[in-house]
Amino acid sequence: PADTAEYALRLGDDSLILAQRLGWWISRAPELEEDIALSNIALDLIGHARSFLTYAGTAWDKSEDDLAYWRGEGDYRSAHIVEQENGDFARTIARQLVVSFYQFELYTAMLASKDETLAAIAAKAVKEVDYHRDHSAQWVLRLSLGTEESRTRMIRALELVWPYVGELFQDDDLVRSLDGTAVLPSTLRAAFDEKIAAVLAEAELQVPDVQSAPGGGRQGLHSEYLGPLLAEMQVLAREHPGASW
Amino acid sequence: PADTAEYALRLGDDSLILAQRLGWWISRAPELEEDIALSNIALDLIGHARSFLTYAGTAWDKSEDDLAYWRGEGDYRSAHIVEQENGDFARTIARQLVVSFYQFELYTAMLASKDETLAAIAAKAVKEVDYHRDHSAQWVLRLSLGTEESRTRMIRALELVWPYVGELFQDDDLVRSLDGTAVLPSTLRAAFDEKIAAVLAEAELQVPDVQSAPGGGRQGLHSEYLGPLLAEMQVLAREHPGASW
Amino acid sequence: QAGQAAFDAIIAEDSRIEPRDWMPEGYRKTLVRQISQHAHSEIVGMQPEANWITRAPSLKRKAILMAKVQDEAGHGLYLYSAAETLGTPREKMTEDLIAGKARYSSIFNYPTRSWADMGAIGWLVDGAAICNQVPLCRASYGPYGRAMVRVCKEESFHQRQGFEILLELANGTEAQKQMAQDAINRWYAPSLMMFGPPDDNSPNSQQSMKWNIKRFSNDELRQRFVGMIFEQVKVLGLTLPDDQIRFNEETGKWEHGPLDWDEFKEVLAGRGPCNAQRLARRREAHENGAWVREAAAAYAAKQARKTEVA
Amino acid sequence: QAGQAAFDAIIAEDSRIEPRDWMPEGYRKTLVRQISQHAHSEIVGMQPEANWITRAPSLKRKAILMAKVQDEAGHGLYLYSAAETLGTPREKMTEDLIAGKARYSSIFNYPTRSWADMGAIGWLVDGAAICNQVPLCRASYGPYGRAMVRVCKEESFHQRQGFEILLELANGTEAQKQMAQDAINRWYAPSLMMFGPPDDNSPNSQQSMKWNIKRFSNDELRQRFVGMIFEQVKVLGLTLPDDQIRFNEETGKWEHGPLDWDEFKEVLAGRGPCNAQRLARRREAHENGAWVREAAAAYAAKQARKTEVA
Repeated sequence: PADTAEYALRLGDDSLILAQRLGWWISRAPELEEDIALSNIALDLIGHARSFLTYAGTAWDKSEDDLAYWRGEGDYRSAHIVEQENGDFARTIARQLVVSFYQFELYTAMLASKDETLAAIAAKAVKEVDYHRDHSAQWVLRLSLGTEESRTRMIRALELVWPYVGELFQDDDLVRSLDGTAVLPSTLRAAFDEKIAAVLAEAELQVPDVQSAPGGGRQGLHSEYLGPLLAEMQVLAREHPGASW
Repeated sequence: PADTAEYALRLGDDSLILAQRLGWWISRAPELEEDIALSNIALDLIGHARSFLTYAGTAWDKSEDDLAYWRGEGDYRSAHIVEQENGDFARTIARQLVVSFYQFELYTAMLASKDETLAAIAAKAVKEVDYHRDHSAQWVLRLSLGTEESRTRMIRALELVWPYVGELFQDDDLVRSLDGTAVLPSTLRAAFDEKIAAVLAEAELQVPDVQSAPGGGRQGLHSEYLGPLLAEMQVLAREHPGASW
Repeated sequence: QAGQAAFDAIIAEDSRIEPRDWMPEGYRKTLVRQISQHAHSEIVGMQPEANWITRAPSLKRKAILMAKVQDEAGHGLYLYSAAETLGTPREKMTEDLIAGKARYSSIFNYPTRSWADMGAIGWLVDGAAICNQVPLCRASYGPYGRAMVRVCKEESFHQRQGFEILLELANGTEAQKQMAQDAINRWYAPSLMMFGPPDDNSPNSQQSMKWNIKRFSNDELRQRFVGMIFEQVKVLGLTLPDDQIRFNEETGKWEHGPLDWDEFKEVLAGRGPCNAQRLARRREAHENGAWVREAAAAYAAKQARKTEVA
Repeated sequence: QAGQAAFDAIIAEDSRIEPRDWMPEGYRKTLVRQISQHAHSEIVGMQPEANWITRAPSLKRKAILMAKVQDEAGHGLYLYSAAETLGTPREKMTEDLIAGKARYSSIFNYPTRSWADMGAIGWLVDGAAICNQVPLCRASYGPYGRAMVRVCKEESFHQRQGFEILLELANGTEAQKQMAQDAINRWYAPSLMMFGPPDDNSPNSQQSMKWNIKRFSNDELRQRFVGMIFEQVKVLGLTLPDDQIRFNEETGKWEHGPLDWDEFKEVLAGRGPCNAQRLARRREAHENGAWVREAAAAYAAKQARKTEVA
């Protein structure tokens, strides 16, 4: 039904927008191994996005591409954190740390969804996201314990990303109404906090002491970064309405 | 006639694309005075672009906005140098140095155009571009003779920009056919070289020893940077066909 | 002492204090805080509008928007200069801003979601600013008052341009009209809150009024503003998201619906939609520009040495 | 001496030289130059395609394109490893590339002007690469031959995907069809020139063939390629921009029209449309990543010390 589709949109949009951000790094990473690692993650995320959007589209008779290319900013349901700019490598890693630890808890919980499609997508995604967790955690260690410069950058990066963590764990009427189908974001917070705390402790870092931004992405209220991102992502498809590729 | 309009498009597109690039700096400049200076220059350039595009449009019954927002990449006539990314402040200044010294010679010569509209636009533009010359030359001095870091950056910036200088001075059939109306770009090169040499000499810099790129912008063959720039510039206008603003 | 007496006399005759005049420490501090906060607001306030420069939907609007954001940089400059006459260097004020120690107007912590926001900001935010600032042209501190004269002149120009943007949208396609109404819905309440907390909850206002810095209370200004936009929105054929606005014949004042001061406090406390982003961007621009400012300073020093030698 | 004799024997029986075997200095140098040039080509070759990742017109195509560019990074890695077995560290090769001292395939100095270029590059550029590289799977130097086996397998996958992109466009709207034809028109001649100068003007080829590195001459490979694409373009319902392609029954070879070798030389000399851009981007990525690589190295060293102590 449409409610489940709306929920699937949120999941798909997070992955799609983050993949779009990560795509920029390919050919620009600090070393070849990272060109490969970041494109791997981006590819996994595109895969998840396609599954979720395809599923969402069944409710409205729309294809994954209809949803990806023909929705305006206000119809996107991504969280602000995935919309954030890449910044330097540390900032990309900080963003990745948050999102992959969040998604790991999310998909783990979703394995028990009574919606079989969601559970099946989660089953595949959770394994991949587990690797993403490892990738970002390893880099947090390297950067925070590497050189003085990298540590300074890592600390700064976490501060810049942290205001957007809270939104990921906000419940609303939609998820509450999808009892047993959707995962209540608030229920993931404790496990997220605990595991993140462990990574940060090993990296000799503190959880950043910064204020939260209120979010709003799930209701179509986005950061100022999403508009230009969509302009670039959708430009070619929109120049050729009805074309197939 | 259409030939003169086509020529005016080239002039307008150079200014428009460069203004679009400079617009990014507003609110991000190294100091408030530069937010103001760079937006001044961008405003002048938008003004020139509007005059040239309005004039060009009379040949095809199109408005300045029809031309700015509804032409695709292949119909743009800008030179590659104005399409180049902003990079750091030094690179923006290096690009500005080249374009403003080129435009100064161009508009000076255009004062004698037998096309009265072009001559009139040039008469206004040349005074403003003279200020742009001064602004960029002053910064080249400050950066090259300032600190070691700024000098290194300035040298690198000039190297990055210089491959795109040659295209500005290429003649082609269109300008040759517009005898007395258009300015033959090749005739401007000597004066450009001489004045640039003087600036660089005062800055204790060499003319960069780098290879030229072949250009092609006047024929609609653009750098890889133009597509994404237009995607962002045109996105809103294209979402509302026929709307007025 | 003599300084205090002279100061009091100037205030009493509603005349102007100049930089070299003696002034109480509290007066100086209040002014530095207020003027630098105003300057910071201009600077941070460039960001929400700069967000649409690259996407402005016509060349004319692009030029107008660039010019407007440029004016804000200019206002920032005058105001920093005015504050500097009180002994605090611009660099110090900038560093306080970057470090998150200084305030700027909370309104700029909201995002600009659509092009119509360029209109709503001009009409409502600049409109509210003008209501606030026109009386400041008569502020007792000379450099501040004079800076405000110039600022106000440009702001009223901006307000008209903002109104024009909305008027064009309101008379445009259905989508444009909706865009305009949506922007007004979002900016209405925050613009009313720009006048600060209700009078019964605004502890510093009294002293500022005694010093002839502030001339009207927060609520007085807010009411005046509501009356103004209530009339203007009719011209647009749009509505304000507040069905309790009315002119109270008895009190002779405009009234409006309740405002969500809890949200205001959230934003003020740093938890608005764009607080983190605005500060990060300002800090990034400042840090990325450090090498440029250093180069300019080094060059100027070398030139000065040359001139000395010659 | 014994080493030379053993080397000659291995070459004579068309068997493989391995890293620890003795080899002539010229052989080693030729291989390092060729392999590192090939590795650089993979790395620089990521850029023209990466240009369309953010704008890919469907999610499926976006994923395929990302995976392809990723494969190229992978190829670069195997090839650098193969070259490292000859005693030149990857860092040195990278630095030569960044400094503009090392070559990469000239084809990547052309811009990707439209989405159809993703098809044309796959079909023509990867197609030409495969023709060049399949014989290299039998190259006398073991690590190189083995790396090429893996590379070729993935390349033929890429070529098929490129062809599919063009097929989809060729069967699409008029605008898509034109886009595809335009891309073929632009990439045809440069892809033919990927095989290198005509045989009568290719001085190093002879020695490489004696060493069993190269197996066929430039012209032989080019002719084979032309024959291949001449047949394939018919499936697309598009044309090659060369009306002189024909199979010569007498010689048993494919023929094609003249190529503009002057343009080729211009690009080779650094005056192609994107030479400056490609190198600048690679250098920028390398320099911007320096602090990350340093951090990783410092961290690894600390970890190693910890392990020692424990």
